Amino acid sequence: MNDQLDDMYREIILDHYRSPRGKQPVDKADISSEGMNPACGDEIDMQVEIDEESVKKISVNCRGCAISVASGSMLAEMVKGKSLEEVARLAEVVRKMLKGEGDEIPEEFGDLDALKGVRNFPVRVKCALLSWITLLDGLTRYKKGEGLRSSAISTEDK
Amino acid sequence: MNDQLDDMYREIILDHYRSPRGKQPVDKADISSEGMNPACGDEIDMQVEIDEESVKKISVNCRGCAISVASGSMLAEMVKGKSLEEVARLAEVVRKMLKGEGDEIPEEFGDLDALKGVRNFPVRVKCALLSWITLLDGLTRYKKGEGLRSSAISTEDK
Amino acid sequence: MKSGDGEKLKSTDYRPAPFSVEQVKADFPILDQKVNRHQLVYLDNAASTQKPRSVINALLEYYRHSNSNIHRGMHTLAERATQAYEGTRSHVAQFVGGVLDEEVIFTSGTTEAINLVAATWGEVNISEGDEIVITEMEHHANLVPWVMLAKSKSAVLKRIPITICGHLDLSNIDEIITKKTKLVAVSHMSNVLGTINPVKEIVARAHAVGAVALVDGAQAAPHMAINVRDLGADFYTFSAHKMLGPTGVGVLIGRKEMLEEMPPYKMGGEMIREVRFDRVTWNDLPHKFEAGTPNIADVVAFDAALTYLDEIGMDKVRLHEMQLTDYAMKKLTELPSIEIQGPQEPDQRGGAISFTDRDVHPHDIATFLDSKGIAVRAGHHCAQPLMRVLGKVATARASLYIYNDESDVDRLVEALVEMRRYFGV
Amino acid sequence: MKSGDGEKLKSTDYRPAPFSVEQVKADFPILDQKVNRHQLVYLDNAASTQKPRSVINALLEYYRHSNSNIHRGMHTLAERATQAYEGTRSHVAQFVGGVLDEEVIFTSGTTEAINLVAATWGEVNISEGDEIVITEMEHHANLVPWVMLAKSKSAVLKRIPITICGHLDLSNIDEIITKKTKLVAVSHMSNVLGTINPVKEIVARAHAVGAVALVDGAQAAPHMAINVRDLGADFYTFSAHKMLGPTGVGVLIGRKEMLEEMPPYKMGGEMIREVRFDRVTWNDLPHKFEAGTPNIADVVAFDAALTYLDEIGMDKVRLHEMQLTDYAMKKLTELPSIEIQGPQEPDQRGGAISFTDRDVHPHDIATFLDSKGIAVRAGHHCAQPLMRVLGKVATARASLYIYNDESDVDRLVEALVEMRRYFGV
Ligand SMILES: Cc1ncc(COP(=O)(O)O)c(C=O)c1O
Ligand SMILES: Cc1ncc(COP(=O)(O)O)c(C=O)c1O
Repeated sequence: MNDQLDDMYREIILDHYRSPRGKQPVDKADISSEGMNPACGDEIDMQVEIDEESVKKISVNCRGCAISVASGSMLAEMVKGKSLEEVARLAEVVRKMLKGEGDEIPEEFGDLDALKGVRNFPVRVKCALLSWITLLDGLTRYKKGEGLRSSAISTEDK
Repeated sequence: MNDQLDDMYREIILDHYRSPRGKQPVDKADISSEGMNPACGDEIDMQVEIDEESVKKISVNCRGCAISVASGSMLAEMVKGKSLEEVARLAEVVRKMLKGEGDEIPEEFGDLDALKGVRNFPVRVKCALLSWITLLDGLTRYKKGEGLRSSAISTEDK
Repeated sequence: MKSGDGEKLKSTDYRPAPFSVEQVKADFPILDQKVNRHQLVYLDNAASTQKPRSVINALLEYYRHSNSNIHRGMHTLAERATQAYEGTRSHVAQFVGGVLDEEVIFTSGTTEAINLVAATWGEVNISEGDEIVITEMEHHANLVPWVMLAKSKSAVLKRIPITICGHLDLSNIDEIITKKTKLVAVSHMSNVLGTINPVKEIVARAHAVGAVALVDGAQAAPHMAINVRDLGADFYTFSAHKMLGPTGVGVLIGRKEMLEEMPPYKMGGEMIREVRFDRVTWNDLPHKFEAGTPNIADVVAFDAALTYLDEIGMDKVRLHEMQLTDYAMKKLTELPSIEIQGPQEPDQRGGAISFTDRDVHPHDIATFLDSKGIAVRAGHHCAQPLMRVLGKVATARASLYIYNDESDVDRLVEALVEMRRYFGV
Repeated sequence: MKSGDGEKLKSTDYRPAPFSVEQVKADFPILDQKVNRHQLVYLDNAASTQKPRSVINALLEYYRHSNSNIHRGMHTLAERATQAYEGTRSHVAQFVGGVLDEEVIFTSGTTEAINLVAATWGEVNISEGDEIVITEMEHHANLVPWVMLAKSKSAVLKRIPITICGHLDLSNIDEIITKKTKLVAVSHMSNVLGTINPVKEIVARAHAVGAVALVDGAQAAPHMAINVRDLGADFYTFSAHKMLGPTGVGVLIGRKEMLEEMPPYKMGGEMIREVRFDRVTWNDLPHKFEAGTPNIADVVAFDAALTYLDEIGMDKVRLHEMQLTDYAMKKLTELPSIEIQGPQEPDQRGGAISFTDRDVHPHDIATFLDSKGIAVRAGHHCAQPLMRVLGKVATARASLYIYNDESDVDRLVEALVEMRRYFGV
């Protein structure tokens, strides 16, 4: 099990946890999304600044455990500069990977691969998911023209 | 157990069951009391005609099992002619005997002794009790000057 | 295991059981005992069934290896307990013919399941002048909540009567279920008469007038293949203890859209998302309806009960009971003093056989049978209004299940003959 | 076993346990296992406790020899089951210091017990402008029902705040509990802070203004001698699963006069006396509040749990936990990064020890400890408002019981040291 533990808390995750990326505020929030993980009390705040249908800047503020913070930090790093379409696809791939439904994370996704180990800890999957479903929720609302925060999305939502 | 069974369904009980005494209506009901045994659906109707603080006539109508019918029939036979005080004492003795609290039934009580066997069948004790608590309830109300039926008393009441 | 297949089978003679009843009997440790010096014959299955070794062992296993509170755990035992608990939920979802996991709400029994609907859906949706339709054969669990709701809302309680054969009389159904009807609550199988009701037809009529349909499956789910979607029921309820499972567990199946709209029932831990002193938001389904620590061990062990039934196959359960009911009714009918309630046709009824003797009161029947080691129930079977309709104070009831066989029925019939000798009638 | 005796004992050093913890441990089969290759150390007792062999065997015994529906039976098994079920009721009545049997209502848990009071007593007695007083440290089970009741009745929810030491701040109690107060609902022991509240004093204040007092004993009843009459509580609630008993059983103790006046909670079988289609009369106590088939087997097995606690003696349980809590708090305090919530004085608190690490999130603490075979809980512990007051998103919580000893605490402390090395903080 300590092997499994090490598999979850990879060096790279501990690194993101200790110094999370994406803490700087955006200039103008086109998407503002809030998420929570009621099972654990993790909370996340996310703002996305959009330019020509791409993520210009993203700010992620997560109060939570190593896994949720690291996952949010990786998210911030990964999505910056990507088109909204790419971002949605990426978030969907991560969501599926974590839920054990989908394909593996493609090579190019780099650090994200580190999240795989979480799958051995079902109760922590939600921690890893939190930032991604918060992002997906924001994107969905943005498409409908309601990019600004309504109510918080929860990891318990389907 | 068949010995126990025979102990409950004594010949005398079966006899009272087959031809219950006290079916004739009273001329004037000074006490009118209704009882029920919700656990089994037994129902009893009782009218007492009182003369000089004694039971002049009693009418007992019981829809129920061998035990409740026989118990009601014995009651009708036993209390007729007795003073209200005697009757109350008798009913109390029977109640206690059936609940296994009190003394044995004195010799003089005759047929009533046959009810003892019921104590081996806890669930049937209520059947045997029904007529007696209905009578007690009626007496109590009579003393307060409310001899006529209010609501039915239940074997589940304390 | 399609719903209703069993109903199409006709059984006229007793045929060999579709599975080895002897082997089944051997799986139930409690049956291997003497009661009052006679081998126990347990015929009180409509009240509660016995449990196979696998269910008892599942409890043992749970308490020996996995016991923990669920959902919020961050440790191995909590994870094991959560997976086992949620595993039963998925199993139930399949068992009722396929619904979503989150449409399966665990309660403490059928009674609580129906109360939940009355207190949440009913509170919100029933108003003055609305009509609630039940039947004359309902168990108090599917009656008293509606009597009280109707009273508190000044709504009208209507009932579908029964025929003298113990079927629902649907001849005037269009006058009973009308545009004013908001809810139709009907039992799938009567615990007194054994009648299997045409719930699909009744649900269709309810939906045609825009009413919601609740089906009380407490007596059906244990005894025949169920397909809640096919029946069309908006709510379907049953109790684990009547189908080989532990006491203290019930199920409410509800349509997701409806469950989502309903306010919660009990308030407490796990059913909330966020709590402040002045404001609360609810958790998602099914947790919204499962406040507090649930009956984890018993839900976990219920899975083994469902597996046991799966392995026999619900159609075979139904076929066996139909055959045995047929056998029992024939044998009982040979006793001239015995009167049986409910339908005579074995394909239209289950194995709950209520009867009376012309001369011996039901309580005396039950006590006498017990002295012969035979467990039956006597009384009003929590259906007082039905008893009044039947004109009976009480009945005796023998109710069959998978571990009963011809020899149990023979013991019952012999004892009834002896009983009359005993009482000298 | 007088109430509160334990509270008078002061414990400063770790002394030998007042009973053989080793022998107790041996009675709990689940503890004899490895989790993640380490011998299991179970420190999640505030969530749910483990079960001794005698409780597991009682379940076995029940299902193997006595299983049947109760009350209405006319056969031997039904009689056995009824007597066992009612036997537990009498045992509970004694266990809480002596109340009437019919003042003991079985529910599915503390959550249901409190909901019952809110839905019956609360519905009838709370009106617009009335005040309900709770505390800042309530579990959601003793909070959400009152938040919602206050909302639906336009009543006012007031709260007794906590001091920075984790005690209730009673300095303004007379301004909080006033003539407008109809109900004071307070936990006997906090599941987060461990605080033992001066409920006797609070109940007295409630009664002085004519208010009713409900005490949530979910965390107290398992850990100290209780005397409900002495406390003066009008309602007292707890859960079997937190005190060695099976899941799915809770208890509401209520004053007879109040229970008799209250409308029933759930509707169905057994709680009625007479049912007609238009009119229902209720059964007597306690049946009025126990609709439908109760959780018979688990109530029966709960008796064995109470017997186990009786045999140790609740004062010894308390003494042991006080000593061990003292030991644990001292050891944990030696770790500079660890912050403990709640009172420091072992005689003013129970063994639920919530803590945080300056650098490691509670979830990570729990996951790491689990990898070492140590079960603790992390999260908001169903007390979100309290967490907000404490300024914490979550805490880790180690909670002790009779089978825990110094070596368990040592394992915890060692693992916490190793954890910091692991996370490199
Ligand atoms: C103080 C307190 N009250 C109430 C509860 C709820 O108990 P249950 O979940 O058994 O209903 C708990 C248990 O978590 C508790 O600790
Ligand atoms: C038809 C029917 N409905 C409801 C119930 C109530 O079930 P429970 O007592 O398990 O809540 C029963 C069981 O007696 C029943 O037979």
